[in-house]
Amino acid sequence: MKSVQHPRRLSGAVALIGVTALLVSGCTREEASTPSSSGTAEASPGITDTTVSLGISSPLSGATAGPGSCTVAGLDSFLEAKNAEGGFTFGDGKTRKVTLEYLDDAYDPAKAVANFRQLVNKGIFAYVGALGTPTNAAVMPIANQQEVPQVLLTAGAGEFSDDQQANPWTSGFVPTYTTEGAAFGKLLVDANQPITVATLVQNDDYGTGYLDGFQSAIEGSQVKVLDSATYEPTDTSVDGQVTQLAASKADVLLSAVSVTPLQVGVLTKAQSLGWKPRIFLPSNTSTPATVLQPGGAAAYPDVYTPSFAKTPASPAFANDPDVQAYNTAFEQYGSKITKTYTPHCAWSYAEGAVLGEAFSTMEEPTREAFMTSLRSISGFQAPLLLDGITIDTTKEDQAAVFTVNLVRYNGTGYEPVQGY
Amino acid sequence: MSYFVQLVVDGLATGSIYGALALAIVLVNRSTGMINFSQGALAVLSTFVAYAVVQAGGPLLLGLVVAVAFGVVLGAVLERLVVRRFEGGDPNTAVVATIGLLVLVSGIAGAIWSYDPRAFPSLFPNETLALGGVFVSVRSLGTTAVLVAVMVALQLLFRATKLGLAMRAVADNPGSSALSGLPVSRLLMLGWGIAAGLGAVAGVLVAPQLFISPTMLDFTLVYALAAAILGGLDSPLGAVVAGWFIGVVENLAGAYVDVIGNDLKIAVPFAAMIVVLVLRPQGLFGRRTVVRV
Amino acid sequence: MAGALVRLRAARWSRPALALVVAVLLVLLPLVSSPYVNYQVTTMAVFAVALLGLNVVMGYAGQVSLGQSAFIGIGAYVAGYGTTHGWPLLLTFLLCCLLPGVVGMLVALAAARLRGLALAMVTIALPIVGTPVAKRLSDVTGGSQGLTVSWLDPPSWVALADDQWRYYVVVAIAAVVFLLTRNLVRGRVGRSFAIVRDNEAVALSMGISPYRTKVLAFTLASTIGGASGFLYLAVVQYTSPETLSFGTSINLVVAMVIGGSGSIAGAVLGAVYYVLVPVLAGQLDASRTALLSGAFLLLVLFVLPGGLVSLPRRVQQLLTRRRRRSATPSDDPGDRTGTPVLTSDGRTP
Amino acid sequence: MSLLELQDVTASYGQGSVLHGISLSLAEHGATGILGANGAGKTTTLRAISGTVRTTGRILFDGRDISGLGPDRTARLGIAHVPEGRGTLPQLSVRENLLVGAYQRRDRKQIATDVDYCLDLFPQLQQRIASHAAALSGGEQQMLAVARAFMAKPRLMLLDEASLGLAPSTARHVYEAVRRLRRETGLSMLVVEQNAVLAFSVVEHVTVLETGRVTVEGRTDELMGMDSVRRAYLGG
Repeated sequence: MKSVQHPRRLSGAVALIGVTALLVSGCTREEASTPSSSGTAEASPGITDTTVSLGISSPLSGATAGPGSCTVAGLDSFLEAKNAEGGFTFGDGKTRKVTLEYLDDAYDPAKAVANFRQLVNKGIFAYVGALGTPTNAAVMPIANQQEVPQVLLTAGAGEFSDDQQANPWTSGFVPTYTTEGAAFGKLLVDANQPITVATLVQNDDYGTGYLDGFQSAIEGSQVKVLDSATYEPTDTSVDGQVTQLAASKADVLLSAVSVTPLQVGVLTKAQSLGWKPRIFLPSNTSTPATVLQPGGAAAYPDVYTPSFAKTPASPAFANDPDVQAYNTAFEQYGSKITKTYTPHCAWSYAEGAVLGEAFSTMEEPTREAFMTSLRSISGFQAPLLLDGITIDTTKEDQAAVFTVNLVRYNGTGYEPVQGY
Repeated sequence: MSYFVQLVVDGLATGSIYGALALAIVLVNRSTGMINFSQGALAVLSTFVAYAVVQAGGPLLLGLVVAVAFGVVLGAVLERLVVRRFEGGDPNTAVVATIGLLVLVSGIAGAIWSYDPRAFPSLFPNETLALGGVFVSVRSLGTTAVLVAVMVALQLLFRATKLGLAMRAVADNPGSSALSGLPVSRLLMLGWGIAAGLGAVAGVLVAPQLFISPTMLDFTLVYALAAAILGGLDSPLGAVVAGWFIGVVENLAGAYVDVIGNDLKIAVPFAAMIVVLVLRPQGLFGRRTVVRV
Repeated sequence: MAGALVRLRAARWSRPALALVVAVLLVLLPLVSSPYVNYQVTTMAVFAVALLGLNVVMGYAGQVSLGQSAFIGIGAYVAGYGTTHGWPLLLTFLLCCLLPGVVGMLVALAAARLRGLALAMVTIALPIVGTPVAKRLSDVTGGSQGLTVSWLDPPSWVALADDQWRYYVVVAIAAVVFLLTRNLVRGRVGRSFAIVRDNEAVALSMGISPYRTKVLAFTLASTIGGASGFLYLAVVQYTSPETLSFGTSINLVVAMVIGGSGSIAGAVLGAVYYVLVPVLAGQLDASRTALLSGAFLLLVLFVLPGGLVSLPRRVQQLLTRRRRRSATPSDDPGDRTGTPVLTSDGRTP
Repeated sequence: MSLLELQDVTASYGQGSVLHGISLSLAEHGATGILGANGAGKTTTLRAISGTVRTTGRILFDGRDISGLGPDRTARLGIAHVPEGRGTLPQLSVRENLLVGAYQRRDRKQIATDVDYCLDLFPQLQQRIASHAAALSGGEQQMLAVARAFMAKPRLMLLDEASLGLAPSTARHVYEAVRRLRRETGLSMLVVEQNAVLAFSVVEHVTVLETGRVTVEGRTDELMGMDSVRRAYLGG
């Protein structure tokens, strides 16, 4: 191996070039703001009389790129379809078209922060729908300090929704993991009989949130957790954990696994060991076509999952007008960003409608007005949400969607359940 | 007892996955003297080709054959067009070039097929055998059987054929090998080609369990590298045995040692690897090299 | 020949002037540029320090390390813990360097006898094992949700915005680390690194212990890595187990080689690459970033196998080649025996 | 017709030329030594012939112009280059090194016979037959390099500084074996050697190079009579 000899004067030249390049590309110190020509209040950055610009940073490459791409593709589908119809009607009587700037953070918090700052520098009005707990957690303090809306996040960690006093510029969209876990707990407690449970959860906020919700719901009841195991999202297989849990012979397996192949592995492995408990699956890995059928879920007595959105591919919804509109819009716009489906595609599509609802009551082109409108939606029936699930953003400690329906797998799709 | 055996069997099945990719790493190392970080990405791209064949209505076996052929050509072409530029230079640059290939090839697969994992058909029936209270899936048995067959074939290739000897010679010292009339550049292309073809076999074998996605083997690659190095980089047998060792040890530690638990079980094979390497730098099955100065 | 001499003399004359210009530019930059540009330049300073550390062990001492992200992570966690517990800033910084340094030294004591890939695997174990350990120690690290801090706000006596103040603090610390490291690698220690890298037998014959030299290189690298962890927290204001993931380590190795291995300027260029390429790829097509950055990486390596730092030399080489058509890729003339061992900056020891 | 003929050959590494128009010829079964100071171009001459350095001019081997062919092609034509600094494959065993040497041959039985011949030529290798080449001593490595070159059944062997770094007795031992090899097989050789006494033990012709040019050439006994040559290369 030979070393390369470098003239020392290079270091200076190099730094000079770098700095000059930045200066040329950089901006002046004045805050970039796009003033609106009219209006009583001074307009916030990113909004004019005819346009409003939104930004999102999600993982678009790497292991979480599947769901990450969907958070962009679904949202973009809704927004572009609406733009094609003419745009969004705002509370101040103007009609604006929405542009969505999206960037890839590869699930890296430092990149997410850089992306957020880049988007703000470009003059976005609000930061919406981003996926990922660590990435959004890193952005949250900056967004709140700069008073940029960081809203309707596709992240179920409680910290984005628990305390709107502390983080007034941040809000979650999807139900928190705790909400989902608690729904399962409640189902078992309501059965009013001794039930044993084994849990397999992801070793992070997702898993602990799920477990916390479940455990606080079953506290003091006849429901007992016999054994628990965790896994890392990077694991190749969870067979060992399933074997360990199967030894408990519990009645119910709560499998809070967010990785599709691993969830299929759980379903395949448990039955191959002759263990056929009732199965609880989280909402993000319970799609019949990609998880249940490959996993042979029909072998289990019951498979439950919390649900709040329609599955567009499900035959049960083939004639649903919302689903048809979604399919058309996704075909036209979203499919440029991703070709695979995760529930996040449907969720972020619905999230677009929630944004539209907030815009419709926003009387001034300011971020403050936007937050006020966004925080006062209640009883809104967003497209693709299941019947009975409505958006309510008025609760100070909840995500925009905070109820879930438990549904049961019937061999082809899901049907509502009454009890355990 | 059957619980213990079950954990061991599960560990062996997972270890076979590590071993499959480790074999490809060993093959490239033995035939070109390099470490190829893009090994997993090349395997994934080839597996996607098999996937495309199946999607188009072809049988999986045809898909496998097409994927292997694609892999061989892809490996050879990349060696000729990309890697050749970095051979004989700074080894770190060569390794970084293979990282560049990893990123690029994953990106291409992502652009064509997107990132969410898709189900992939298995060559073996989706059944489970019960052997005295221990359950083994036919798929794992099949995977392991193919793996062992490939391992034996590689061992024979390197130990008992002229081609294998020539590939090892080129990996050892290309300049000196040329002086004996070895067609060095063709052998290097062939080494990459065979390794990528083998990667395609590994990909098709493990895709039913891991689901196919551009990042399918990203984390497996770390285990596979560990297995390859623990086994002693130049030994196909070592790579497979080390893969099994890692799979089993991980499972047992996760299940029996509470302090370790499922989150830290990954530390156990790595700790074992460090101990082994410190005591035996050439790995479990590697041949000892004494360098005289 | 004469031309080269003139150039050399001019270079000698212009170096202090150039350094002065750069320094002035770096001081003035944050006053005129946007918070975003300041943030990005500050981030470059953070990763320049991380790459500098990696360069010490890989570029100068020739030992593969895939564990650098672990030291950034430890440094960032120590900084986070110190800040949330109200430790004095200086003490926090010193501990940020010390703790990763000790960890690095312990690992090196066990692993420095290994070479090449075996060494790579031992070092990759650090981020691989470090990630779950960081999650496990959630009382200190905040678990998988990470640690959010709010610190290094400008003191009341300076009329600077957050981004400007952090820029100055980070760039100043980075500059000091660079100066210290530069003096180190150009001195006796650097020469022993180069000798060990090029030929351990020669090192032994000169009374230099390759083992101790490698341990020293690893310790230095992890100490500098820890310092960059401190700076990382200052800039990002957040850290989580993702910071020390092995993907970060791999990306750092890539950036180091792209910048120019065994070169101080290379560390800076590598950091510029590390920060700017994702931005560029995002501008071109955010849903194809992997494809674009992979292609870009290979392109740069193809044109400049010696890294970005070799650009001027490469241009010169191409020009000469055009002039003399008979030139062939350089190779050592075999008739000469006993080539002298060169230090990293081209002088014989 | 001569086996090898160099006509006005030049060679260069990147910037500077090392050979400035060398011409020499070697008869079938002949052996020529190349003498000269450090940097005179001795090694480069051998490299030019085996194709490991780029050249101009004509290099005729057995009447065929081989200039521009790479080392693997010239090797297949029957030129075996034993490079300076022991051309072994360190990670391969002694036996494997010998078999790699015989890579282009198809005559299996004869290969086995030739391996035995090599081991008879260099009995030390017999005991180390399964060891990695890297584990051999310097002398053993040099012997292995010569043996490996011979395994190709070449028509011409290029031997470069075979005594370099060896103890005098070991070097003599290597050259005794080379002489025996020549005697018993009639192999043609070009020998580059600092130690002219050793070279003279094998060759019958000598070419002296100075800074990339041929200055003196002739039969060994003629050159022995020349004072300048004796002073420069034979120590008086």
